[in-house]
Parts: sequence; C-alpha cells; structure tokens
Amino acid sequence: METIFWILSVITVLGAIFAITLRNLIHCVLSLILFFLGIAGHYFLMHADFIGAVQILIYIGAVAVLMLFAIMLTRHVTGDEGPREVLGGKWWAGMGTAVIIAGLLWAIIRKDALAQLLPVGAAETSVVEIGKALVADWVVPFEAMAVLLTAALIGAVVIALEEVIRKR
Amino acid sequence: MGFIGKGLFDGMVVTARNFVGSYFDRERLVTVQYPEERVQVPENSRTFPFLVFDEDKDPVGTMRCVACKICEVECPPQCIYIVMDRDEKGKPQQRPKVFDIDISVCMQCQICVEVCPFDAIKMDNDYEKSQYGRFDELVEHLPDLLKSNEYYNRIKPTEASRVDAKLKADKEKKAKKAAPAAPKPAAAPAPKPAPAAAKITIPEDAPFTPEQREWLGKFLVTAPVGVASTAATPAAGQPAAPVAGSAPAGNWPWHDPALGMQQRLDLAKNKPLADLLMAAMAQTDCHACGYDCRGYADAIAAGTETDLSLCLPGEAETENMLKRLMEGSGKV
Amino acid sequence: METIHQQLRIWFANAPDSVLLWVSIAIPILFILSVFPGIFAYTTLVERKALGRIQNRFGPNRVGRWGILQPIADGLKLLIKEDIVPRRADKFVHFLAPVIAVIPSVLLFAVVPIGAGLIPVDLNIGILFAFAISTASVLALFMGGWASRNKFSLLGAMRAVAQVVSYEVPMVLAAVAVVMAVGSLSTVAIAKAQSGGILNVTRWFVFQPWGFVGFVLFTIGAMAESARTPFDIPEAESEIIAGYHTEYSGFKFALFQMGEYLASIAMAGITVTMFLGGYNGPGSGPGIFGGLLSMFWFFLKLGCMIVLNIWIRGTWPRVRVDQLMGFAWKVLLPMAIVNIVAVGFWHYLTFRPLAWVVTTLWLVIWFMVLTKLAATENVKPRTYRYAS
Amino acid sequence: MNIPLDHYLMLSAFLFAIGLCGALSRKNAIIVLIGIEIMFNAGILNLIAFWHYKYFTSVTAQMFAIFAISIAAAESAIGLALVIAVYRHYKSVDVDEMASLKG
Repeated sequence: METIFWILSVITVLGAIFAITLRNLIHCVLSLILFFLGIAGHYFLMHADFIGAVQILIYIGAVAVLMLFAIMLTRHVTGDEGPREVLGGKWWAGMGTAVIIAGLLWAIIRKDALAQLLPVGAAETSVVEIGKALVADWVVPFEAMAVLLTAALIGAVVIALEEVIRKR
Repeated sequence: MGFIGKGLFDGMVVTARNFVGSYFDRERLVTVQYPEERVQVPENSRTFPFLVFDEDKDPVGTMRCVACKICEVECPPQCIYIVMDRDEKGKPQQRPKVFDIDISVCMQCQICVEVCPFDAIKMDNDYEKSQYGRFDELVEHLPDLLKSNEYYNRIKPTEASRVDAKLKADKEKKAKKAAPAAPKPAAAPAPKPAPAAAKITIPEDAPFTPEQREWLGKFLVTAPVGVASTAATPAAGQPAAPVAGSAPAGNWPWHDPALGMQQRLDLAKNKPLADLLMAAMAQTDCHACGYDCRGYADAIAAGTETDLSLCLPGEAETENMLKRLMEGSGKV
Repeated sequence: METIHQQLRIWFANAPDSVLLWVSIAIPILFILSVFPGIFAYTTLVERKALGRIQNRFGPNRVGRWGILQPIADGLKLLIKEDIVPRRADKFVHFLAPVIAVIPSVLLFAVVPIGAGLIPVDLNIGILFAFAISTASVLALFMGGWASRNKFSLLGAMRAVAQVVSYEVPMVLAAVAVVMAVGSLSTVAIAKAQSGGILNVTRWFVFQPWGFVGFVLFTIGAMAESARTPFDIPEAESEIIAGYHTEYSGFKFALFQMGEYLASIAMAGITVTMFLGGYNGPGSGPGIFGGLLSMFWFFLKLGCMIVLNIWIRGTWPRVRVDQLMGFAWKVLLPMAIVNIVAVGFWHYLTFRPLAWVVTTLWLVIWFMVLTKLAATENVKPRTYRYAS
Repeated sequence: MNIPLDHYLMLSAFLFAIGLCGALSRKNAIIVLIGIEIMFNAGILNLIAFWHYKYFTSVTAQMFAIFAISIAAAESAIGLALVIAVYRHYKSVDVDEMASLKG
C-alpha cells in the first residue's frame, strides 16, 4: 500500500508539474489528465470509490475534454508555437509565492498533532448512504447545485455564442 | 400502417431475408469463387495484344507477322519493339527476330490491331498476367506472344471467323488472278497523317504569317536533310519513329513511315524517278513485296518489276501514286 | 474475486494467504484477457460473414474452412505490416493513443457479471465505474487524431469527442432508470434483481415498459459511444477517410480496432446485465450446474446483442453529422428523463396492471410529442424529375 | 496502510503550490485555468484525506467533495466559454494582452 501511495504521488506531482510547464498546450492538458488520474487513484486508495469514479467521470470525461475543445477553438489546431519563454516574464512572482505558501503549509502541517494520525479501521461509505444524504440533509445544497449547473450551462452557451446572438 | 422508424425495421427485414436466403438460394450469391470458377469474359473484351500463327506444327514459320513495324510506329505509348530477322548473309527475312511488348506500358488501345495489314496482331482477353517483378517480368517476348489461330477462334469466334473468311478470300483472289490484283484488306486502313495544309512542316498553331509560312516551308524542304527530317517529324503530329536496327540512310529523308505521302513526295522532289517511287512506298521495309522499299522502287524504275500493287502497307494510295508516277515517266 | 479467494482457501488450506490472494486476482484477469479478445477476434469474422450474407456474398472463406482462421491471418498480417508514423506527427502521443484505446475497454469487463456469482470485482459503484471508464476511451480517439497531424484525423477526433460526450448523457440517464428501480449501483445487485418470475425470464427489465424504453435508449447510446455503424461518424470512410486512425497502420491500427470492438462487446455485456436479465435464464442459479447454465445464458445474450449490432450495421445508413447532435439532445435526452419519471410511477403504483397502463401511456404520449417536436420539416415522398 | 495523514497533507500542499505557480506565472489563459483546477484538486484531496483518517463515519466530507467537483466543472465550463469569447475579441488567449477596459 505504501508503494502504491508513493507511485501515485509521483504520478500526480509529475502530472501537475508538466501540466503547467510544457510548451505545447495539448501536452499540458494530457499531463493534466495524468494528474487527475493520480488523484482518482488516491481516492480509490482511501476507499472513496464514489468520489474516485466521479473524479474520472467529471474531470477526465468532461473538464479535460472541454479544455481540449477550447484549445482547438482558440489556437492553431496543432496547439504548439506557444510563448517562447515557458513561465512568462513574471515567473519569479509565481515561483516565489508558491514556495512561500508551500513552506508555510509545510511548517504548519509538521507542527500539528493531526498530522501523525494513522487510519483507523476500514473506512467505507456505501453509495446508498451518500444518496440518502444527498436527498435528506443536503437537499438544499443539492438543489442549489442543480440551479448553479443550469445557470452555468446557459451562461456558457450565451458567452460563447455572443457573436451569433449579437448578429441577430 | 405506418409508425415512426418503420422504414428502419423494413430495412432490417430485407437484410434478414437476404441473410437467410443466401444460405438456401444459390442464385442469390453473385460472387464468383475466382480461382476455382471464372467468369466467361465477353467476346469483345480485350487485354493485351498477341501474335497469330496458323499452324501448331510450326508457330514461328506460320506466323502472320512480317515485321513491317507499322504497329511499332503507331503504338501511342511505344510499348512494341521489333527487330527484323536476317539470314546469315544479312538478307532480311519476312519475320521478326525480336518482338517485345511491354505490358506495363501497353494501354490496351488496340491501335496496333487496327493498323496491321496482315491480321497478325490481335487483342487477347487473358487477364492473369501478374508477375513478381515490375520490369523485365512484364515484358512479353516472341514465344509468349505467339498464339494459334485456333486459340483466336476460341476466344473471339465472331471476329476470328470474319478475319479467316477475309484472308481466305484474299488468298483465292490472289491464286485466281495470279497476277497484279492487289489484295484489298477489308480491315480499317491505317490512319494516314493528313498532309499539312501549309505545305509541310509548320504546325497549324505556329505563330507565322502566311508569307513566312511559305518561306519556311520552302526553306525546310530545301534545307539540309537533317534539319528537314527533324523538323518534319513533329510537324506531322506523329511520334518520332525510332527505327531501331535499320538506320535510315542519310540521303533518304522521306524514309520515315511517320510522314504523309505528300510530305514524302515533297521531300523527294527533283530527285530521280527511283527516289520518287521510293517516296511513294509505305517506308516500313516490310518485304511484303519481296524487296525492301528501296529495292522495290529500284526494281520498278529498272523495269524488272511490273506489278505496282505489291506494297501492302501502302495500300491503294501507294498503288495509285506509283501508277501516276510511272505514267508521268512514260514507262507504262 | 473474493469468492475465488475463499474457494482457494478451502482447497489449499496450507498455502500462504498472500499467494492465494495474488492467484485469485490473477485468475479473473487471465480469464478476461483470454476470453474477450478471442470473442473480439471471432466477432470480426462473424461480422464479415454476416455482412457478406446480408449483401448476398460469401464473406471470408479462404483461410481454413468457413474462413475460421481468418482472424489469425488478419492478426499476423497486421503484425508484420510496416508501422508508419507521419513525419511531423507527435511521436509520443501517436504511440500512446492506441495503447490507451485498449485499456478502458478491458477495464470495463471488470464489472460485468458473466454468471451467477461470477464477476471479477463486485464494486458497489459498478455502473458508475463503467461509465467513468468508457468516457475515458474518448481520450484515446482524441490523442490519435490530434497526434497524426492530419486534417482528416483531427476532424474525426473532434467528431468523436463531440459525439461521445453527447451520447453519454442519455445513456447514463437510461441507466439511472435501472439504478432507481434496483436501488443499487452494483452490477451484481442489478442482475440479481432480475431473477425470479416465470422461468427466470419475466422479471427482466426489458419486459417492462420503462425497461424497454431504457433498453432502446441505452443500446442507441452504446452504439454511438463505441462508434458502431449508424453512428460511425468519427470514422466515416466516405467523408473523412478513416477518421482518427487514418494515419495508423500495422499493429497500432489493430489495437484501435481491438479497443473499439472490446468496448462494443463490453457495452453489450452491460446492456445484457442491466436490461436483458444478465445471467438469468431458465435453470440459472447457484451451484455448479446453475452457474454453468447462467454463464451459458449470459454469453448467449451477449452473442445476440453482438449479432443485433452487426445486423443494424448491415442495414442502416449512417446518420448525418448535422442530425447527430439534434437526435441526442432533442429526442434521446428528453425521452430518458421521461423514462426516469416512468420508473417513479412504476415504483409507487404497487397495483401492477395499473402501473402497466400508466407507465405505458405516459411513455407513448411523450414519445409522440417528442417525435412531433423533433421533426423539423414535413417530409414528403420524394419525387423524381428525371428518373422514372 | 501505514501512511500518516501528513503525507497526504504535504502532497496536497505541494500540488497547491504547483497549481498556484502555474496560475500566477503563465500567460496563457487556458494554462491559468489548468492551474486553478490543480489547486481545486489539491483542496479536495485534503477533504478526502481528513475524511479517511478521522471522520469516516460521516458523509459530510464526501458531500463537500462532490459539490466541489461539480462547482469546478461549472467553473471550467464558464471559464473556457470566457476564454473563447475573449479570443474572438482579441484574437489571443494571452492574459497580459487583455488589458483594455473598452469592450
């Protein structure tokens, strides 16, 4: 199990690093998919099967595909010929902030007592429980989410079709 | 009764019927199991040319081809290569020593068949010509090309019987007359390159005024031989004739079967009678007359040969011209 | 897998447990990797034979009797073919795409119960897992099409992505109906819910009004998802050569084909599990004999689904690109939602005849309305001006 | 499994930093979105890790994760629609070039 954790972590981190450093946008999205897969693997490892499946379904099946489509619509289809310098002119800003935040989090996590927790017993939530919770305790956020998704759907269509609508 | 998607289900019924039917009804299966079964190809289908011979005992001896090279000259992609056979003394024989057809080049146009005055070359309908190589393997040599008249009768009965009847009639006519009657081949005459309207050599679309044209024509006729023949060849709208093996004598500019009769005569203008007569020949050195073109002309001019109808490739045109020339010279 | 493990523990009581665990993991994997590619190979043969017969031809009959060795010959031929990579292609992605094309298809079989108690892994999110995995297969198509650097490949990839994403939605909603009726996402539970009744047959979901509609929707969705013929827009050879695998040859091409067919077979297996009663059939049940019989029924139904696919491929013309999306979003999706409501009726009307009448009426009326709405123009019989 | 919780927390902090770096320093709007997605995922990973190690009897963490994933999906849909709209206007997806306030 430890081995699996380390393998998944390496995959995840490498995927994330490549996703923001590669020049070719399509390669970026492909390594982002690798990152998503690693995260989903972590979920499965932690017995959160439902979340893992949702992760694959939504992130890989929808978000990544959407990004690929957006790249197709905004760049030359080949996706390369990106900016010459990979991290732009203000790379120091990004790197600096990232390093400071990572350091802060590192310091906090090391000092906290929670951090030394080991998993207790078999933790598995059945899908039935999740389903019941969704329509009982969590029904208001659930409905709000439905409204939000509908609004996002309509909004995305309106924004993307702006030109067409204006022409009419 | 119609409902939505009924067409789709009707289609499925049709295909299901086909599926089941094809197992019970052999008539439905249109596929031919090729190596075991073969389709009878239509009589008039054609693939590549072959050479006809008459008797199985002696294919080379009874070959109809006389190596007249008309087909070699006429072949648009120039896939035919002929070398005339010669005996030890170097006397030309009336048969080819080499007859090659490159079937990777041949475009199956049948022009060689149309122009052959001897019914020697015909179109085959054998389609199994695949080979493992692309170059030498696809060149057919004389032994591959020779096929019997019987075979010809088998693959194309109608056409072959017509040809046979014609050949028989010619033979009988020849035997009956035993004299100057020229066998008039019923086959379509070779398409003659029409004499150019503006004298000879200048193409119709060349950018010349009529005066220039006339001058140029005169110039080209009287110009040194090499210029005239090279200029004349493309002007006639024919491919240059690579007469391999028999280099045209330098002082016979008309000795080129690609030229028209009028052009040849123009080239031989103001020459002795023998040269004029020679210019009237078909220039293929086919030996159908028993001479080559020069020899025949010399023989007529010398009076040793009186039959003016012996030039088979030249057909009526040559015969008439020879008659006119002889009348003009007052010898006949 | 767990059952195999327990059985092994009974049989080999003294063997170390970890070995038994690995063996019990390996057995289903080996089974999947040996049986289903074999089914794939012979599906290609059956498909070619059946298409031939549908068109009044023989189909392959040269290699072995009835062409029985044809798949092996095809495989050998593809193995020794030259592997061509376009000069300006993205070499790495080009290589990766066919590999990725196969993986989700094989993973799908992990949640298909092939007999009573015979399933590689009984995930309690089985159906969701299957959908998640099958969505990922679109990535392979996209990668293949994009990496080839060929306009037709890219066009095919774009079409594939658009089509798969669109048809995923009605397909999932059709499955939601079943999940609602059963109350579980596990494929084993779904199959078990369809046992009983007369001869283990009458309780199959396809024999219920909502189940029939769901079956039709799901079959159409599955066909579109695996790009089978009426929906083979991504590789429409008369329009865009071969779509995303235009630039593939040799074994990479074979892998693409394999992924596609395996996905199609796995989808057929999931359809069988969800609507056609899974492994249930006369005589199926626990025990060795019942288990073998249940396996027989499962594979029989799987074969029927495959043959149905082939039959449809041999009959129907390709859907036009401009009608494709409209069909998914304007007909299939509302129908799937209506179907979910029908399951609600079915669940709450416990008096069965009434439930039958109400759900049937509900579905039929909505079907009429939707087809009326979706029809864009009044289609008249075609008149011919020049041909008689 | 003997991985203590801090491994997951470190991992997710690391991923968050990577995402932040990407979102701050790259010019391309799509890469910025990718960075944001990475940060989202790092956060959700934290939720699930805490759930797994301490609060596995409750479904709250999973609920949060589900909602966060849905919101991320909606956010990326809107974000990419915006990118396409901006691209139509400026013919570029470079965030530094979208400096004009006039539409």
